[in-house]
Amino acid sequence: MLVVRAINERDLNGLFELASQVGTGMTTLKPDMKMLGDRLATACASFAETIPPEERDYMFVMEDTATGRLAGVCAIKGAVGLTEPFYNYRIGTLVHSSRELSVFTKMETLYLSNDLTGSSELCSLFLHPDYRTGHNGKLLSKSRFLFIAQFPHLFTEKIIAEMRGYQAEDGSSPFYEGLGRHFFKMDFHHVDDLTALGKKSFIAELMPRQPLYIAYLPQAAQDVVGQVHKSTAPARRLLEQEGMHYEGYVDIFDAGPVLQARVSELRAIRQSELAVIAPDEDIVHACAPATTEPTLVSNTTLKDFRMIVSEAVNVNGSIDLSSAEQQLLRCRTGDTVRTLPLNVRKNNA
Amino acid sequence: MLVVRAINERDLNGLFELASQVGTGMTTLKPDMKMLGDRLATACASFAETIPPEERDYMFVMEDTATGRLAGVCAIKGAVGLTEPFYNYRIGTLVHSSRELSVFTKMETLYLSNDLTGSSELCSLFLHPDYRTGHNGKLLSKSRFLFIAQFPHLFTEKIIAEMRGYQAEDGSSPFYEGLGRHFFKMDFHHVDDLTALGKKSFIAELMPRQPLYIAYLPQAAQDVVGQVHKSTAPARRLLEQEGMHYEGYVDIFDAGPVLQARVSELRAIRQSELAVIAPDEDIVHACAPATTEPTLVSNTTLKDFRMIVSEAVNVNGSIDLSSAEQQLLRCRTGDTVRTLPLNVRKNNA
Amino acid sequence: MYVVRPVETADIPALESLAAVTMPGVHTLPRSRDKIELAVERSLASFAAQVDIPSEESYLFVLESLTERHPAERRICGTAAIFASAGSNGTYFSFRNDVIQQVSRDLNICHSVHALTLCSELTAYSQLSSFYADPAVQDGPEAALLSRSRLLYALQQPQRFGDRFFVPLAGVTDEAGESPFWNALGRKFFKMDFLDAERVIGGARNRTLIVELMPHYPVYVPLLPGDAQAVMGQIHPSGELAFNLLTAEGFEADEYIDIFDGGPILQAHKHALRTFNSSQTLRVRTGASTSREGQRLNYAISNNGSAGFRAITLACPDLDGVEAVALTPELQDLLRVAEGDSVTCVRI
Amino acid sequence: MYVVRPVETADIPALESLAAVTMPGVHTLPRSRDKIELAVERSLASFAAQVDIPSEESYLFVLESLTERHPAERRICGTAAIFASAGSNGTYFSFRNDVIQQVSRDLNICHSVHALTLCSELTAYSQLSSFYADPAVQDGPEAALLSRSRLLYALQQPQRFGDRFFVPLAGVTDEAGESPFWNALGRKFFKMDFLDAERVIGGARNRTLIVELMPHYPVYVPLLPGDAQAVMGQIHPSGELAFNLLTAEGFEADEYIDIFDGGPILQAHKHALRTFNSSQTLRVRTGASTSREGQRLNYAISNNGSAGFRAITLACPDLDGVEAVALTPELQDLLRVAEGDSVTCVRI
Repeated sequence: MLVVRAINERDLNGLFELASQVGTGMTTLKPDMKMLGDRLATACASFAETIPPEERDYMFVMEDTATGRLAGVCAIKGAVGLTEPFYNYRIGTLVHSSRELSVFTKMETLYLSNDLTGSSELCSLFLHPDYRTGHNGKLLSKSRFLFIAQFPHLFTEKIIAEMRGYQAEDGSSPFYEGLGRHFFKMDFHHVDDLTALGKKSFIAELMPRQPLYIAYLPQAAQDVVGQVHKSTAPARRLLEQEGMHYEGYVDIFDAGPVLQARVSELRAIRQSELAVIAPDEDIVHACAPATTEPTLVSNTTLKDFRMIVSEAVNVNGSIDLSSAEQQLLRCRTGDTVRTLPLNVRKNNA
Repeated sequence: MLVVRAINERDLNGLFELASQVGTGMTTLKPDMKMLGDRLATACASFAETIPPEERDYMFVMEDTATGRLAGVCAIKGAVGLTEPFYNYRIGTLVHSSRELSVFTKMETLYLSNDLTGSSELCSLFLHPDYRTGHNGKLLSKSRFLFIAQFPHLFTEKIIAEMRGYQAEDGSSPFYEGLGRHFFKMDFHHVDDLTALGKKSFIAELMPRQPLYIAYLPQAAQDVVGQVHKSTAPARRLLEQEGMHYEGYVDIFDAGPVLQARVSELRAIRQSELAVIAPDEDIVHACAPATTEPTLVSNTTLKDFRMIVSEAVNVNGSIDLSSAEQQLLRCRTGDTVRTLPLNVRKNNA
Repeated sequence: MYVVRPVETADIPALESLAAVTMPGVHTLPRSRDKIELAVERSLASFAAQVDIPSEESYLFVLESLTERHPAERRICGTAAIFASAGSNGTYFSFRNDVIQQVSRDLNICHSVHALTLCSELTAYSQLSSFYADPAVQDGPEAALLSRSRLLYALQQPQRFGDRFFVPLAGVTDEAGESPFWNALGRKFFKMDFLDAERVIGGARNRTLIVELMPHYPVYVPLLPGDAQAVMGQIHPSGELAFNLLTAEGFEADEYIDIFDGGPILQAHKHALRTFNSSQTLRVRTGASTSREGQRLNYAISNNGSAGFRAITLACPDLDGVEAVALTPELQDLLRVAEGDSVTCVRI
Repeated sequence: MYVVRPVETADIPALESLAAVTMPGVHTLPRSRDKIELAVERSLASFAAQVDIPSEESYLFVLESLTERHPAERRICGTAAIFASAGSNGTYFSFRNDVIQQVSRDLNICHSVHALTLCSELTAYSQLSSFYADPAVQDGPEAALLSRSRLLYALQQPQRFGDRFFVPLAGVTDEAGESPFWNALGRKFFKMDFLDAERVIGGARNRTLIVELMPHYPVYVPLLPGDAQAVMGQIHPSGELAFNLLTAEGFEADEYIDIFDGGPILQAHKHALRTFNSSQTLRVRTGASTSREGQRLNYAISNNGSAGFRAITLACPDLDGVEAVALTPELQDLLRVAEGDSVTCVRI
């Protein structure tokens, strides 16, 4: 069975094995023992609350309890951009209008910004290919929202996620070719590697500072602004279902979109509910819906936060979890858990 | 009894009387027969759908059915900024950081923008002082959200409302004194009057084009960025309860905040429900909550849209409206209405 | 023999025939009779005006060829104008060619990026314009005389002009009148063809609609298409003579270009111009300077008087260090000077 | 008698005592023995270098007073330096003083707003600096000679310098070393006192941290507090002499100011400088030019040779139109020239 849980000191080797599977395109999860060790230490300190909230980096792993193998990883950073500048392009609108000539031109404009400084960030999501079935992807991605819903005070008002931008078949980025290359005079992948080394802010020294009309860019670059990499489309959809939106911020290199949300408007905040673990008595059973939806269930402990997908349902504040499930969550009857339907309810409007 | 309804051709005199009560500070509702007549004609054409959605201006009046007197008015514009530029300042963040000196400076910056071009706008809310009691203010303000919930396809993805900015006791605007005056060299109230004449965009020709650090402004100006006029605070709260947020856009003259929301995230869209008018049978009554909350109820007709506040409750898709209420809504038993609890439900998290 | 003098009403027919032969698409001379008349009237009024502060004056000069044997046979074979104050009634807009240094210490990268910034810095400069020289005189010193006579006049009448001068030269367009620079930039904001835009704006660079429509933020040159970059600061072939004469005078290109076609705008402080920093004031003595032996140099000579500006060319020995210049009675007549009067001389 | 010459190693102690008397807070001379030695070494190497493209060279000149009766009694009473290329190894940052025209047709409003834009335009200009003249010579032609000798050298060695020159002059600070301009601007980004900032940056204007910390968008001047606006482009009292000499030379203020203290940066194209556009090359003849009667004018005279740059002042009749300048054997010795050699002369 699979459980998503707070990472702990014993996970370093498993994390390294996982990182070795990641390949290119994910700058925050490289198979580098030193980097991973540092990050793990920060994550453990985060769950132990021994460092300030804005420095925290909550990492979660998905464990296959049958084998003890780590099947996936994901993380939430307490705040970005507080030690080195966090850059994005923000897309704005400028209108050029002359009544005399009856010309009205609405232009989209790129502003180099640090607007997202201080936001909490969802990042480092990776699911091992062997486990890409069933609800696993959803469990892993959405587990973070349940954590946020349980501990909203740990996060800033705004939560973001950077999505990998569009790339052509040959791995090149049309946006980079149309813009960044003129200022960096090096390959996209070289830039990407530098980013991986944490040098993103220094590269940004070379970016043009003044607002840019998107119309100046080649059509191929214009077309991919805010477009995700083909392989990232499912991840984007999952986040959008949870209430995150593309609000016009994109990556300065590949123009991949940043999804963002107010924490208070996340589906998990609005729809998750607490429940007490209780045996399945008749009355509860009777009131339960006929067809059940899979439910995300977590315990409510920061230090050893754990989540599963269950077929059990929260009925009027009670939930009947099997003893195996209780064990996965390190809970027992009478404990309080948090529940959230795994899938989005359709609005009745 | 009070009903909020789509304005119609016979309301011009009543509208003029209402506008005569408005006083200064509301640029879109002046007691000018020509201006009001033009606006009324546009509003009627909007409800009749004889002009394109982006040109529409849906005006609603609150009528005291006992006297036929108009007690209030409010409106929704289909789209702003499509005939002349719609300017705001957007507040962004720039980080200036030098590792060498260990200096990390986060600065707020004003960008002159037309970002909100094309948004739908809530505007022209005015309730006659005689009627400022009970639920009247809520009914009038929130009626627009119910209209949007019923006809979301008529609106753009983004809805905004400009709030009057902070003024000192003497009516001066600290923000204007700290910024605009240097570029306009005229009084705030003169600028305000020009705005009333629809000359806002031309005044904007004089605004500085380049991004401005807020730190350059005098402290008194910095302090009021995004702050509403004292008398506007209740209106702001109402809109915020409905899901609108201040997202960093402010007026270029007085720095009053713009509240905005995605239409899909408005409370009215998420929580309003349809119901069929049905007599109060025992079964319905039995399932109704013991204490009732006032409910906004509207008909579902664009051309003669009408809303009231009722004590009746939508129970499993049925609602028992009195015949007086049905008459106010121009409905009868078996018709479908839309309901929304007048007050915001607290989240159970 | 040639003389440069202020335009007169009698020149209007001659100007009209000149305008007929100038190239299409290049804004040098007014075309229609009406506009020519207007320009001549404005010039007459400007020369006649008492000026304290340069304003809307516009001075038009003509180059006249004189046949020594038949003094009545005169022909206008060139024009040149100078506006006292560019953008009067508003602002003269141009693109300033900024260089932005891009430096990254970590990556050890340092390079420069060009950017075009809409600016109003040339406002109130004096503006040279409408230079046209008949093909017959384009290779001789007369073309240089014509171009420079405006500055000689400015040297004598400093109160009529600014301390700085500029000259916009037509940029590159193709046979169809398309401008690659316009297509990459102005078209995106104006949504119309280059020639249409020039027509609606009347060739002006001081209109409010420029503020309304042109970009307010710098345009990074590397983002422009190659053909637009290639023509930035490049002159239309018809402007080559003017360009060469002006750079020889001391004007500098590179700093500003035209906002519409990207053509070069040459500019200089008057101190940097040879007419201002290398001219001499000499006394006139009667003599045939052309009879002497030895190397002869070409000079532009103008009167200094108020009796009507006149300028001629003179080939004579080096005037460096001399106190007087020898002029034949005919040339003295042309310049409206007499022995003992002072004249301004500068090498061509 | 005074002579300006390149600094020599033997001058180090004299420079040290000069440094001790210059005003605190004003960056003219290096202070410490170490830094003085470094500056002298760098100057010696620069004068000795074969230069094709101006780079990191820095030339330091001294004004030496000589007692005619006791030639051994020499005293250093001034310094002046010139850097070949400002911001070498990076970028020289300054604020450009832009004027933005604000026009509203509807409201019939047209006024101009000043804005300061961080720019790198002065990069690769040649930079004059380190001007200091002993109070004893401040009112005489020697101070002018000292300032100008750098340009005389540049005139002779154009390959060592740019075509444009600038001079930053210290801006206004109060007794406590506070700069109103810094307090309004730099402090908001650097979060430290003016003197601390100058200390950490070592007086430089070419450091990456300037890009990192200073504002990237123009600063609208009307938004600055009154005291900051009041000192923009104003000189520290200690810079008055240098300012007067430089503006007389043809340098212009107003276009650029210092990014830290708002002091003026004077700049000019060499063509606009009197040393370049009004100097004469004359032959030396032996004579006592000072013995003649009549009006005498002050000239700066420098040798043209490679035998070590020397420049002196000379009061003599107008040299306009003459072919030779009369110099006593003593002066010829000072200049290291002989009869028949050419020297460069320019009026002070």
